[in-house]
Amino acid sequence: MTLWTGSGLFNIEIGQVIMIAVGFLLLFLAIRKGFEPLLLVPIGFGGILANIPEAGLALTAAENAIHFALKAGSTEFLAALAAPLDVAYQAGQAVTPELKDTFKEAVKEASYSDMAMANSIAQDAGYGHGMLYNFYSVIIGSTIGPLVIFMGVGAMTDFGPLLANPKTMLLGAAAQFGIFGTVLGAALLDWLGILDFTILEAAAIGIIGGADGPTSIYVSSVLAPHLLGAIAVSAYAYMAMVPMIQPPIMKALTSQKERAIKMSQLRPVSKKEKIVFPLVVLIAVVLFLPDAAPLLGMFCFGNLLRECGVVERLSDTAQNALINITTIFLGLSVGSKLMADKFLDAQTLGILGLGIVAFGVGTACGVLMAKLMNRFTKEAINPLIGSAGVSAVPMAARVSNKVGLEANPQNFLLMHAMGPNVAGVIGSAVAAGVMIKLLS
Amino acid sequence: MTLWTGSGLFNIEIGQVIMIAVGFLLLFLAIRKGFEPLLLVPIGFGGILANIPEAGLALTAAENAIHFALKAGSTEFLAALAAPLDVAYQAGQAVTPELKDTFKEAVKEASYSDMAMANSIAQDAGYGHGMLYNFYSVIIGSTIGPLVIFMGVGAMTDFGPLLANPKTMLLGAAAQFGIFGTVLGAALLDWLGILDFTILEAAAIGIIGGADGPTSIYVSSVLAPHLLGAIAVSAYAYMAMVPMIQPPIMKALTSQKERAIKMSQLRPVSKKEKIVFPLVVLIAVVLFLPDAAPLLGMFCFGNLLRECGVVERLSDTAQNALINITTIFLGLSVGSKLMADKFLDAQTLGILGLGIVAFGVGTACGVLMAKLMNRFTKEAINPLIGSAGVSAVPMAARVSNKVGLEANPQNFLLMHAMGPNVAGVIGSAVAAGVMIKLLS
Amino acid sequence: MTLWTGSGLFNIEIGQVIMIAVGFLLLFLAIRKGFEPLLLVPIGFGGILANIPEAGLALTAAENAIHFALKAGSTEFLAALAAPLDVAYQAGQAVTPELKDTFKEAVKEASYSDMAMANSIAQDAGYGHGMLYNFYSVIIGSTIGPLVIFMGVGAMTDFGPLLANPKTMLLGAAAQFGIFGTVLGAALLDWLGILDFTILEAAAIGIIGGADGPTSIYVSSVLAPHLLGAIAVSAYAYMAMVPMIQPPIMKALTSQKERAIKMSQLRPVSKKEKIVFPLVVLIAVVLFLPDAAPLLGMFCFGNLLRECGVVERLSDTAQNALINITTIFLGLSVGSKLMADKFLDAQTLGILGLGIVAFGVGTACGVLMAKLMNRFTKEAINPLIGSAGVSAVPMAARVSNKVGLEANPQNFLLMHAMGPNVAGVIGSAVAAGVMIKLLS
Amino acid sequence: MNELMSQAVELMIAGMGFVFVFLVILVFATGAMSKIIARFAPEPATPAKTPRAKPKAPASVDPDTAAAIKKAIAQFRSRHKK
Amino acid sequence: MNELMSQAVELMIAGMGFVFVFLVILVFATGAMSKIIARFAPEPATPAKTPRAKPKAPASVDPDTAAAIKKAIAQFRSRHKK
Amino acid sequence: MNELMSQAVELMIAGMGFVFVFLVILVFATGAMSKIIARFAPEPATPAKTPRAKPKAPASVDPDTAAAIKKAIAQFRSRHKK
Ligand code: NA
Ligand code: NA
Ligand code: NA
Repeated sequence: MTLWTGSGLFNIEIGQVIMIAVGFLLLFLAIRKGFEPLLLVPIGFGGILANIPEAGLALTAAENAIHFALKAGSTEFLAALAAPLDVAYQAGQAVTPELKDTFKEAVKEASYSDMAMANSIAQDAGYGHGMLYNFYSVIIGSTIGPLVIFMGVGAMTDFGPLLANPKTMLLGAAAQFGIFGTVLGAALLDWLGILDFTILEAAAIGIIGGADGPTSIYVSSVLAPHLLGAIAVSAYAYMAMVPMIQPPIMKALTSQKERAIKMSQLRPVSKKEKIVFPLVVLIAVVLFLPDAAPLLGMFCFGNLLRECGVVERLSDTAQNALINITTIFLGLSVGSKLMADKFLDAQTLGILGLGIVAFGVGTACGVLMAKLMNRFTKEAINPLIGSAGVSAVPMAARVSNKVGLEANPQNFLLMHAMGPNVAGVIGSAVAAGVMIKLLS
Repeated sequence: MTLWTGSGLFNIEIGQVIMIAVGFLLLFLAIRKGFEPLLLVPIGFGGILANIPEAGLALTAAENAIHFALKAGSTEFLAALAAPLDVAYQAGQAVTPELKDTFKEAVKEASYSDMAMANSIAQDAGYGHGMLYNFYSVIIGSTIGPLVIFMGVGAMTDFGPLLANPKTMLLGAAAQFGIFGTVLGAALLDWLGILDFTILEAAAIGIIGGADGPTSIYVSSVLAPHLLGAIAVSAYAYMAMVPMIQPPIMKALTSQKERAIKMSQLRPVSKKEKIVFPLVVLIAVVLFLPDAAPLLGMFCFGNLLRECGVVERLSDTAQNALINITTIFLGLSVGSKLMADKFLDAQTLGILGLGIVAFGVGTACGVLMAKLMNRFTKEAINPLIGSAGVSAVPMAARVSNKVGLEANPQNFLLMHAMGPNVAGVIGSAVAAGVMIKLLS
Repeated sequence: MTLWTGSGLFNIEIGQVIMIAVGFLLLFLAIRKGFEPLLLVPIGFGGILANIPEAGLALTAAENAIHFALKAGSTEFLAALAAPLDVAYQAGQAVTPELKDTFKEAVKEASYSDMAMANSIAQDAGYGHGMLYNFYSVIIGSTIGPLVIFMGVGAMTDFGPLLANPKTMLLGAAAQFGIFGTVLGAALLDWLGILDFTILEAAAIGIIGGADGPTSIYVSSVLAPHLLGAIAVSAYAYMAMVPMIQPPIMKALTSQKERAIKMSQLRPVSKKEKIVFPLVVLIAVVLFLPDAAPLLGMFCFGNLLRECGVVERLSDTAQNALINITTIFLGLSVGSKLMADKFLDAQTLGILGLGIVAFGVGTACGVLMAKLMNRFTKEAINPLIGSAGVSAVPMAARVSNKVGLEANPQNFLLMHAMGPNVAGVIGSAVAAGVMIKLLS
Repeated sequence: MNELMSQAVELMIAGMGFVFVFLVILVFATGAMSKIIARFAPEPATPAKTPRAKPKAPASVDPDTAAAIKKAIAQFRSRHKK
Repeated sequence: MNELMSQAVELMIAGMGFVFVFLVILVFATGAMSKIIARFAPEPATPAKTPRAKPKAPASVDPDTAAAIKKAIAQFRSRHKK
Repeated sequence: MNELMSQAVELMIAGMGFVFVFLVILVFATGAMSKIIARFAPEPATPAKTPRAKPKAPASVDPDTAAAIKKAIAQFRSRHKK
């Protein structure tokens, strides 16, 4: 009976069971533990949907057609689909299990236009793209989603503290070592033969160290789309775990005396400065790093909408309706990358492992940079604000503040930490631009 | 003078006049009579736009090109368009009235890729898709529109009353007989030779009995897009008429004594139950009916956003900005299916007739199911809440309450009726999944 | 080192420097001088982004591929791209500077399907459309953007004053002479051999006289997309300058006595009239000008949402979330048309010159029409409200009021001026329809 | 009885059967879920509040919002003469 | 006079002619509409209120909303110390 | 050391180098910008207010809005019994 042979219970594979469990785990972390719920609720739910057997919500029309053609053994149709994908299969040939893998490989290798042809054949036969696949291609495939989020983030960012003390930007720069250190780590794992990575994959994994969601999604969608799910998930998960990851490192690298350093009250910042700053950043991008233009361009645009004061209604929409709508579909789209056969392999474990290294290295470098700067600047910097340079806005800044208060109950570092914190966002966007420039 | 020969007055056909009148009728019902205005205002207006002569707002680039090529008698261009559509026409041949119908047929039969080719030829010649056609293909053709609405509905649904008294779900199940009874009715009309229907058309018509707008649109867009206009219009129209359709049936099937049955106060429901419920439904979908995954998946997702309590801003957007934006374009898109030559035929009358049958049957079955359950359960159910099982949320539940109050002024059934009411939404989504599974 | 050879500083061209300066000028005008900031902030910022060297944010995949292939001298790839564009280039041939221009020409001439083929070749090679190009094609290329804005404008327009004194519509008609007078002016410049224009370009330029942003963008996207940037910019710039442009003309054409004319209090307008009016306009469109259907259809739809009173939530969304989101992307898309090589030529100067003429002529005709009407109507019209007929809502109406108060401190013309003001919106939409009908 | 009729009958049997199976399972699953939560994760329960479920007529939620905001604006304006 | 000129002149004649025809018709249609409504469906009329028509400068509506809401939040926050 | 390693090292050197160059330039550009503004366009300065920067956790802004509005509605409803 079709209903039974077509039911999930009849078709479910162990991998799908595991991934659905992972989806529920993400929902649990988001809802009960408050791990970045705005993203992890849609991601977790999308992950479950993507692994519903037979539904093929995350597959292209061609993949769905192949799946059912293999199941039904309709060889003519399979042959038609095989042609554009360069699969050596003639109508009438036996439908072997290997054939399934051959097709899977072929789909992975297929060029843009071959895939388009296979899809149109499938659509002629009445198959359609899965819902989540549509979301993914519109929101992430086009790179529009992460950029719109980044615009909204810009519209929610106040650069005041950074403008009051610009040199704290260097902390945001140092913390980006987390990114490139992780690339090195990935290369090391590859060298030691533990895992296989290409330089593209290594770079995409490194960006986790940027501790910035949209940047991670943007970069991995460009450099290594097949790892996007694992990268986005670990980026958001570790951002939520910053209060657990950072303090031990911060304390290990600083003395009680350093942690107690009181910093002088920030100078007031004028409205004009706040309006001009995003334009200064934009000019720097124009002159030095065109490849960071989409990310930093949208970021500065959002911030200009916020600060210029004459387009309140646009700024408001960028901070609310628009970013919320995008977040919903972005999350589901990321979830579509949590499919068992693409997610469940050693690389994912490697990514999770390297991700936490990335955060640790970034934190350490930020703190050490602060200590280094204290050698050269008269007015002392509390090294605790260095850790905020990884971004993970505003969590990391709050952590700096909290650890600071433990050392000295009169010591409020939040405002001082916001400077490196937002500088970290710029820093990782710049790093993203460099990677895309050099590798793609 | 082009302006005159191109004017509506010069080109309007009787069918278009009628359909424009229908559009105004829908606007009247929506604005003066309050018939589901949120949908019927855009649908009615879209219907008028779709029937503006010469404007071709609801046509593809190819259809527009054919229309003007036939009018101008530019035979070379016609021949170019004829090729991909397998129309036997050579440049230079006479442009007969039959040719028009031949092309219309060809367009209807054309495969996805043939149509794409014809469109690109038309676009090379400077013709474009009509505005409403663009809306339709983006919002409904992609199935995204109804799913987003369904997500919003989920975010606006409180399952509390259902959780307090789960067995009322059976009423929501029984009422779905309205769907399949109507399929039978359509088949009967076909058997008696009164009208012609395919099983796909019959199923799409049956879904009207689901008394749920997005579900009807989703199913008909998958099974019988050419009937979508009539199906959506009658679904929404009859939902608005529930207060007229249901009471007589409810009273005919119940005794004064039954209608006066008082039901015990619902138990309080904990937040945790509300959070877990959508996940329970999701698991059931995963295990038993993958084909209902898009509809019920988005519905449960919306409900989880609402109940989980950590993503207020997403839940809020899903209930407002997002659902409103989608509703505007969904309505106009449905209206694009109210074109004279596609809407004005006997089938539409059949659909309108069958639609009201569907509501009646669903109502009756819900009530009878309640009476049946009273045979087996100790604590009595007031059969009036059975009629709410057709969904048409929240109208049907209010009707149950109103009729209940007539029988016993102390008898407040609203809360008890909300259970079967929302169960009916799940029920018709399940029915939709079964139909899509078995037929497409 | 790639980073340096790929940097903006290394590649920037003088034209880009100029256009970036123009972008900053627009931002300055918008933020400091309050020139239509809602549009000019996104347009100016988009203009800067579009001119970032090497980033190619406003280019198609094919254009980006050609750019880098020429730079890298990868002749095989160039040959592959040359084929669909009918560029006579064989692999191995020298990469001459002329070749660059040949390709640029070819891209400009390429048909829809040739371009599609070239793009898919480029995408196979890993190149993608620029971000701004994507925005442009989705928002303006599809014509959806201006139409959605127009719907929002309709939802924000109160026709009360117009309904109270319908004959002021004639002022809105007369002011449209600004549009066609400008077309004549463009033709004159062409005749005198000062500039070259086609009739399509002349018409697109003329629409600036409509003093209505979305209409200008819609018309130029249909008739002359390559001029869209210059046309949209001058339309919005001059709308903002209405308080400087109009008063001298108004005073020159009227006597102190005329300016002091007091107009009788407007009669109250019933809700029903306001609901029916958009439908009356719609019927007129259906009967007389199908080609104005998209613009006026959406405008009337928005107004109906506003007035019908039963779809508050849709009206609210059309006036806020939806129009804001569209405005952000519409502005950036318009900015994408401010690319140096497309914007910097004599035509643009001609457009800026003709634009201000258009506003002047429109203003004058509105005023003169009012004086003419006073010959025939008993109750006198203050000619100052004639200038409001150019639309530029609500600025022009405020100007009428201001100039009126100067002449007679007790003379409040605002309400009377709103009539011709909104009539001007309808008038220019009608003019747009005529142009599209006759020319495209 | 023609072919369409038989198809329709089959569809009805399969469909209604499945709808009932699905919802009956859901009844038991929900009951079990509630019991488990009550057992292992009790909680100061909140009374089932009036459902806001208004798929087709959500306007009845929003106008209030709109109205409320409009009111807020009105007061706000009146306070800050502009 | 070259071809473009003549095209432009034609376009002007056709265009202005049509714009006037269209709006004159609209003047009469609107008048008729108002009379019909006044005759058959009279209603306690509302005075034509200040137009909110602000196509290009709608900001002047919203900031108030924003402000009002922000205010509400502020009060709300201050009331519920967080 | 295999090829990937060397690529990674190169990437690190280029990347960190560039990030520092870029942000150092930005430090000076920003400083200059502030000085220029202070010199040529002084202004009654506002104290750097608590940052609202909450990329990943903007919810903490909105719920308040939501709450505030809900409150407004509630009051509104209670006032206008419906
Ligand atoms: Na960072
Ligand atoms: Na139902
Ligand atoms: Na105008």
